[in-house]
Amino acid sequence: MATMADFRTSEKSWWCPGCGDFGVLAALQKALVELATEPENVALVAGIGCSGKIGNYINSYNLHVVHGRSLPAAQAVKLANRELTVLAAGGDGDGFAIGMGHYMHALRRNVDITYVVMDNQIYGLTKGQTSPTSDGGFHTKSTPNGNIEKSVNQMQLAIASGCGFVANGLSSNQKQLVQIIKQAIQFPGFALVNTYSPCVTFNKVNTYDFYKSELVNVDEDPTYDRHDKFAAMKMLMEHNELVTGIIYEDPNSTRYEDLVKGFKPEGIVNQKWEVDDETWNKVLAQYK
Amino acid sequence: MATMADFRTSEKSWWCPGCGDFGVLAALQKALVELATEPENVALVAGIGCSGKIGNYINSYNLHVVHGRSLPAAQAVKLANRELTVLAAGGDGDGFAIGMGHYMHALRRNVDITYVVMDNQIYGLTKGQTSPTSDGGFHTKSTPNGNIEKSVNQMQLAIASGCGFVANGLSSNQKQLVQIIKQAIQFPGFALVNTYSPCVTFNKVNTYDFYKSELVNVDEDPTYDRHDKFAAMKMLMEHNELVTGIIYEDPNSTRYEDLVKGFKPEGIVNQKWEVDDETWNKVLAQYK
Amino acid sequence: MLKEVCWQIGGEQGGGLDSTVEVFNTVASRAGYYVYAYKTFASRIKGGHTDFTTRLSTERVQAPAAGVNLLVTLDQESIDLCARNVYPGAIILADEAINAKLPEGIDAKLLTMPLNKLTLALGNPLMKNNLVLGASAAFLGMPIDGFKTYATTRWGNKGEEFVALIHKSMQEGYDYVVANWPELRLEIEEGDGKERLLMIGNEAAALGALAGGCRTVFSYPITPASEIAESLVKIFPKVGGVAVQMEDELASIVACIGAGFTGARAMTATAGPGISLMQEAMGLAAMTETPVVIVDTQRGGPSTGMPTKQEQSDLMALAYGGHGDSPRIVLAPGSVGELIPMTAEAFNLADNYHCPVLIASDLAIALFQQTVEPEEAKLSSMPQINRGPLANPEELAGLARDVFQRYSKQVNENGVSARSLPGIKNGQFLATGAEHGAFGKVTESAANRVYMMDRRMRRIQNVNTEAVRYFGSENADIVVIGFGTTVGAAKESIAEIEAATGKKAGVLQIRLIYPVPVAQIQAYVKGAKAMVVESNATGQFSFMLKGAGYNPANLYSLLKYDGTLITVEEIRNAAMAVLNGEGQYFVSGGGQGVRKAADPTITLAAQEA
Amino acid sequence: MLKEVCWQIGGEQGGGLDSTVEVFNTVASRAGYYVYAYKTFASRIKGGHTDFTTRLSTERVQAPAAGVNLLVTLDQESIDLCARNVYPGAIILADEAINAKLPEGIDAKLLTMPLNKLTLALGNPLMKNNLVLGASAAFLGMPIDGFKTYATTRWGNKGEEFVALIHKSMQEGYDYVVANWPELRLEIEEGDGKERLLMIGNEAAALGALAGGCRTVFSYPITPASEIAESLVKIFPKVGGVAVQMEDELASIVACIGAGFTGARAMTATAGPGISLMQEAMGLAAMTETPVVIVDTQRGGPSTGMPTKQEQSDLMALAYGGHGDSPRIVLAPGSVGELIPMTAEAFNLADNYHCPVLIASDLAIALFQQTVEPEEAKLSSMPQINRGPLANPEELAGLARDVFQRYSKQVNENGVSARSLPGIKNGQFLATGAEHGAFGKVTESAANRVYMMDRRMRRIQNVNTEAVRYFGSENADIVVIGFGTTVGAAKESIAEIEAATGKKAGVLQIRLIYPVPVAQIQAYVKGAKAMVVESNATGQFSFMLKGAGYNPANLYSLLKYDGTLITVEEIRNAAMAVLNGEGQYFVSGGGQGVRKAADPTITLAAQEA
Ligand SMILES: Cc1ncc(C[n+]2csc(CCOP(=O)(O)OP(=O)(O)O)c2C)c(N)n1
Ligand SMILES: Cc1ncc(C[n+]2csc(CCOP(=O)(O)OP(=O)(O)O)c2C)c(N)n1
Ligand code: SF4
Ligand code: SF4
Ligand SMILES: [Mg+2]
Ligand SMILES: [Mg+2]
Repeated sequence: MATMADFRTSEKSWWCPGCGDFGVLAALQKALVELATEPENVALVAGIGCSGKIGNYINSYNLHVVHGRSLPAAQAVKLANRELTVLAAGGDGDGFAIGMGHYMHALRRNVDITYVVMDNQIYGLTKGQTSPTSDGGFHTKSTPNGNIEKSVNQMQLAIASGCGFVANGLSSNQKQLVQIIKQAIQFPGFALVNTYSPCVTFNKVNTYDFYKSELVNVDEDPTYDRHDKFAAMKMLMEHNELVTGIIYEDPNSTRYEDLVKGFKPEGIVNQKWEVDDETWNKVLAQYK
Repeated sequence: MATMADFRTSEKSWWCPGCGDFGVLAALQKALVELATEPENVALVAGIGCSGKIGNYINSYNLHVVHGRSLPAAQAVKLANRELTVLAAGGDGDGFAIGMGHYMHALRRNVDITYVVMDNQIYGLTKGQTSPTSDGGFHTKSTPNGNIEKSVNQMQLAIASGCGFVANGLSSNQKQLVQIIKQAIQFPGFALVNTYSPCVTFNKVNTYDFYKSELVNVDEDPTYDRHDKFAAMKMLMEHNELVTGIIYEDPNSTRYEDLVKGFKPEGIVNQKWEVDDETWNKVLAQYK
Repeated sequence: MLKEVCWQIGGEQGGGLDSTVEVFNTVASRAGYYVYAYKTFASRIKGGHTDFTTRLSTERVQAPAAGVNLLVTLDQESIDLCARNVYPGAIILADEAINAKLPEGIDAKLLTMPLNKLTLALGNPLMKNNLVLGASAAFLGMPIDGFKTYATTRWGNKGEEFVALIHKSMQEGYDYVVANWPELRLEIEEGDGKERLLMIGNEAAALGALAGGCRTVFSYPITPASEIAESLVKIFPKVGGVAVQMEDELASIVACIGAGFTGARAMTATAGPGISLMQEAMGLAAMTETPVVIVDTQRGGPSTGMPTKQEQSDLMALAYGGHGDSPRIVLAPGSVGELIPMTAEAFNLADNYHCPVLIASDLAIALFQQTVEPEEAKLSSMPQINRGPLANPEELAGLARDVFQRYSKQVNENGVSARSLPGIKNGQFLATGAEHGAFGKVTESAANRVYMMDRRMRRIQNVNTEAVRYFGSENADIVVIGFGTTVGAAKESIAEIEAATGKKAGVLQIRLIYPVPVAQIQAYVKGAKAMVVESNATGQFSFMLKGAGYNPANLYSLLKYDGTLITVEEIRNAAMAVLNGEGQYFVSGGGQGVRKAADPTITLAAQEA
Repeated sequence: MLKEVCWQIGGEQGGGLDSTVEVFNTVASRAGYYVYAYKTFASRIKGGHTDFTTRLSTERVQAPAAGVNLLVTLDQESIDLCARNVYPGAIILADEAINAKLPEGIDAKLLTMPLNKLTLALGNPLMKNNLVLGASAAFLGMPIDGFKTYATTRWGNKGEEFVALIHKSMQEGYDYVVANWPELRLEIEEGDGKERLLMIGNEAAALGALAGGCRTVFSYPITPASEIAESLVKIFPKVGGVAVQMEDELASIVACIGAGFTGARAMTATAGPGISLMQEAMGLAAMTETPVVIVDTQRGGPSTGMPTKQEQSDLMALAYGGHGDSPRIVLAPGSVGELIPMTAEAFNLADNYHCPVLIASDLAIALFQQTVEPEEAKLSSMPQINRGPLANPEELAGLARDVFQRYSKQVNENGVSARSLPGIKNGQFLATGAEHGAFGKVTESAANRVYMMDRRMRRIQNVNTEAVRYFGSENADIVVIGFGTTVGAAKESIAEIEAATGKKAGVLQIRLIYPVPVAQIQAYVKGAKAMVVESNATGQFSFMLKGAGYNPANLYSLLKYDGTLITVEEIRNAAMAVLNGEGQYFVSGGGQGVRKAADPTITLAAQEA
């Protein structure tokens, strides 16, 4: 069985010391170990950003795509090989600015992948511009007079789109995050794991301390029913998305893959692709 | 004052007889007349699709952009000239497939434009493929075995994104639709006017009759409070978006334009652009 | 008896003409005729003029006809628009109800038939089409039985009564013509009865994908590409594939890269606007060395352009459209039939060269039916699936992790090294669009950069494919260079050029658009005059040829960019002018014939110094 | 006394070196030196090696230095990486704490100074930088007062105490050097004290936009373009403009089209990935004849490529990247200073030619500081705002509706007709990316298509701008052709080439990349050997030149594509080789010098027949 070491690489990290992404990476590796996955059976598709560099630091099959497009690739990876544990990962800009359209459609398509967002409410790699999840009034290079746009509510959007697994973690709360990621991977369908993953270099407002004091933890609330969609939506609306834990889970999720007519359990890559004469001739017949 | 005739063009319509888009066009023209706007002060940005052809049939300044991108253009039109009545228009595919990212961001940016969607739950112009708003199980050329994706809930998404005006009309209910569009145009900020606009050629399920029998009209419900965000969300969730009327209105909306530092009431085009020496030298000073 | 006739029908769009034509073409094909069918249509669903033309012949035909023998018109607009294209003495059949008037100066017989009245009597508006089919069969001397048989199998499921009504309508149409115009016949020689296929290029591409092992398609609807995915979504349940309609083209191409990375053969199909949107991700495929196949059914550009009109103006975008230097392979079919094995081959090329392989189809190939010889569609004549350099799982299993180098310097003769696929133990690597070293990890080392850039670009200089195909006379005086739809007309023009000029002519079909096979072209053209025929405004392929070193002084050009198909006559006329030394650059179209033009290559005009 | 010195500092990224360098460069500029500054950095925020080099001179300098005189190193890695670039006998100053070792074979004096210790004593870790500045000033003979004055104005708001500490630190650094190495001096001649500007190209582009009447910017952050929007978002509140950070580049360009349609001057700024994403909409601007300005700060491609490295490989994408045939204008600046008026001019060109105007900047121009002469930045020397053909509102008011034709055949000498703007009565029209007639309404008429296509393409053949600029000897034997960052090195190479070969050399700067000014180039090159120097792997500009008809036999090429800047030495060496007849194509970089290469233009290799 694979260990943490098996999921690490020898690359020296390019992240700043203290960056939230370290914690997300560690939790992800831990979850994979605890689920007894093997590195060769994990495919991780990452976007562009500081967060997108995660593929350099995890020993798995890694695809580092262009900015904003991790989700279309990840869904296709899963369809091509259903035996893989497929993860998509990236930042708030990657996922909710340029990648927003793909996010919305992945949510409703429900291919069995897990999407781990490292939300630091800023653009890290391009050195500190306002991101779609930045708070109103936030001052950055691109909004020196304060952000005047409303921030994206990615978890409410997930619920409104019919996503069956909506969770939020905090990079520094490893225990909870590992649990969340494990359940997300096991969930049959598209699972959103948002994480608050502080950028210690450029975001001096949304810090570890900020999140620790602001986040409401539904995992610790015995009265909270994570199967109640309305309740989940209300919780997120009321707390301005500053909620952590597994916020919503649909007990009746059916994977996209299971709904494709004629689709085989082994997906695509493990099939023989040569067409037999009978099939070929049946197809040709309509052109005669 | 401009009349209906002033807003019409001599172009023969390319829409199929009976297409829902006729009704949307007529309601839009009527609303403009009733608001006493003049054709030269209206700018309409349309996407690509049957619906996107609307600009051929309305006498105003029309910009017919590439597929999915009416909203970025429309927002810019408004910023460039705040004196214009700015409309964006297009289909469900244009707005919620390829255009989804822009939709989500226009919602939260809150530039003072009105977005009229002609939702026929199908791709008309490309001859009948499943659209993001198509119902589950819907059979088309692209889903001959039935649609297996969840449909987009564009009104819930609008509310979750902080949009301050969310309404839905039916192409054949002119009276209500005219009212909705008028209020949307008067709303200070981004206003969503979704319309169900049946495609009589390719969608034999979501017909005029279907909508007439399925739609719940909140405008006729005296107990409904359109200022209650959570109620609006609940209403939409419970009725699977088959709700008509003004579903949500934020009484405290502030336009993006009003928040831009130093922005002038006349926008851009009506300014003199020559820089004076003082400003120029002040700017240059930082490079000395 | 005629070896060939051309039948045309005009009327209102969305009124069912397309299915009438489908019946006509299928019956003609089954009777053993070669069919080349094309149409005029607009970017709207119902209303507006449309016309369909079918050229049927006892020999292979692959270009628009020079004229029409039998024109069936259901409205006056169709007469106004189509009548000037008929052969002298042609028959124009019109519905009595439309009070048809023939424009002046047209040498044709205008016959009217009470189509509306007869339809009314038959009690079903759909029967008008069957009357038309019957009447057409009578004029052309095609046995009405073929039509009836087709109706029986096609609409059998709608009940005997319905089929009987169809048969009756067809017969009535047939009889009406026989009774009223017993002398007027355009009788075509009997078809050879051989079983051939009839399909559009988009269906051929789908077949090629099926044969080529493609089981994942990610695409977004667009004219004129949609039928590729629509065909595959019907075929795939038979073979366990999946065709996903994505949210846009950006998603489509990246999904293909995801599937390709995982080891599946993936394809997307689009037209110009989609190609523009895919530029960034094509670079990603090139950087990560991931196979991916893209079909571009070119249409009138730029932007939305003319979505229902023919054009070949995406070549520059296909070959060079993205930022940075990156390898691509661009193929172009010369006929519908050729597209089947070519599409299958595209997957082999992608797997062998680890870069995007694009197929430059065009609207006329994509959407217009052509006869396909059974040999062209034989499963056994399809290229065998060849996965290219792949790591050996057993070998890797025996190694430790971090030994396998995805971007190893140990490359094959094409400059490509083996890839591993997810699931293979010890094959893990990073595939990134950022510059990277042997294991795929990001590095900005200058020396590595030079190696990796050379590695990527070098591979496409040795693409092993049939880059060109030559037809016609050896040692020609003029070689017509074409690709895509123009190839058919070019081939038919050879005899005409030779007849008209007494000089020798040949056609060089370009199957590999990029990398430009300059040396191969030079070898075929030798001392001849080379005339590039293309459907675009700036002579994109000529530009590519010159950029690749071809001598501009010896390059002649015929362009057409009005949305209509290049004809045999236009190529012949341009060739004659070239051979006569009348000029170097010619254009045609827009209602005018072939005419001299300035060099279409865009450069800044010389200025005063 | 030296006319020029080169100062370099190496250390860890994100450790504040950038602000140290900013102080150094600004003080140098204020002292009246010409500055050319450049850096090595990676696509990461903190950690990893970075180095900054500043060439300061009493004469204009615009290229990387041939060596370094004073290298300050804060870690051993910097010594390892940078020491081999020093001039013989150079000074290398290292922190005592790092136990510095000089690699073998390097002729330099390694001096150590207890930077850490002194910093500790000063009680503020930021003071290390000031110690370094003081020490550097001492070695270079720059008066320490300039540094102190700067500190006073810059950090005055942080309190007197803080400023005093900075002054103290600077002085300590200075004194340490004077006390310990009284003899070691690299004294540079005194600066002329003239007030000049120092800025990066992105700031220059922002200034140009301001002067050019641009008041709307829609963009998305990307290296190395972000500073353009970041500068304007700070400037705009002063003039009532708006800079919106959009959700992506697709939105950015379409927003610019929306603003342009409305009559505002709009700009977006991006790098390669964004350019790829903007291809579709550039066609929309061309079709609708809407002005729009796009700045591309080229970086290493394709895909994510090398985001922090120099390259000039987007030319093909900029000129030809979209589907279909469409007009564009591509400009390239030769220096930071030139970018100010060029950006302003871009808006005039866009308004006059009604098509996208692109500026091909590159990473080194975009991000590296250069001295700008006050004359280059004088408001009065900026191009006057010229709105191009606009409908007259009074005239239109007097007409009825449906009279004004936006796409009228009444065009000016450039082939452009007047546009109306929203708000103007009777000027209403449809601007669509679909083919359209005079009023903008959609039509698929063949004759109209030909007219409209010709109309659009023709305009760019007469772009009225200074397409090329020539420097150096008349009747040169070799003309070095360059654009962007390479122009600086090329210009400095003239004297070296002439000195080394005794032949005459000139530089032809290409300011208009597309449409390719072939005739102008030919007129300047005459019988000389033309050597194109470009930072890409396939010789994109050479390809464009050849495609546009330039004789390939007379075209020589020097390419560099390892991410580093082309140097004077490389150009000189390649020019010598060309003049010696040693070859036609050369590459450099990747740790190797100039070497012969095969023709970089991608073509299919000749195959057996
Ligand atoms: C098409 C494109 N546009 C822009 C960029 C530049 N870019 C790189 S990362 C990034 C955003 C980073 O923010 P986020 O996704 O939040 O990641 P973080 O660095 O904060 O982890 C941007 C805009 C790009 N690489 N590609
Ligand atoms: C980039 C791009 N992709 C695809 C298309 C093809 N296309 C034209 S309209 C359309 C969708 C039409 O559906 P919708 O937006 O719902 O409009 P409707 O026709 O139903 O009114 C598509 C996919 C295009 N024009 N551009
Ligand atoms: S800049 Fe921010 S997000 Fe990026 S590595 Fe540093 S701390 Fe993390
Ligand atoms: S196809 Fe449908 S949406 Fe398009 S015009 Fe016809 S009815 Fe309307
Ligand atoms: Mg972020
Ligand atoms: Mg629709």
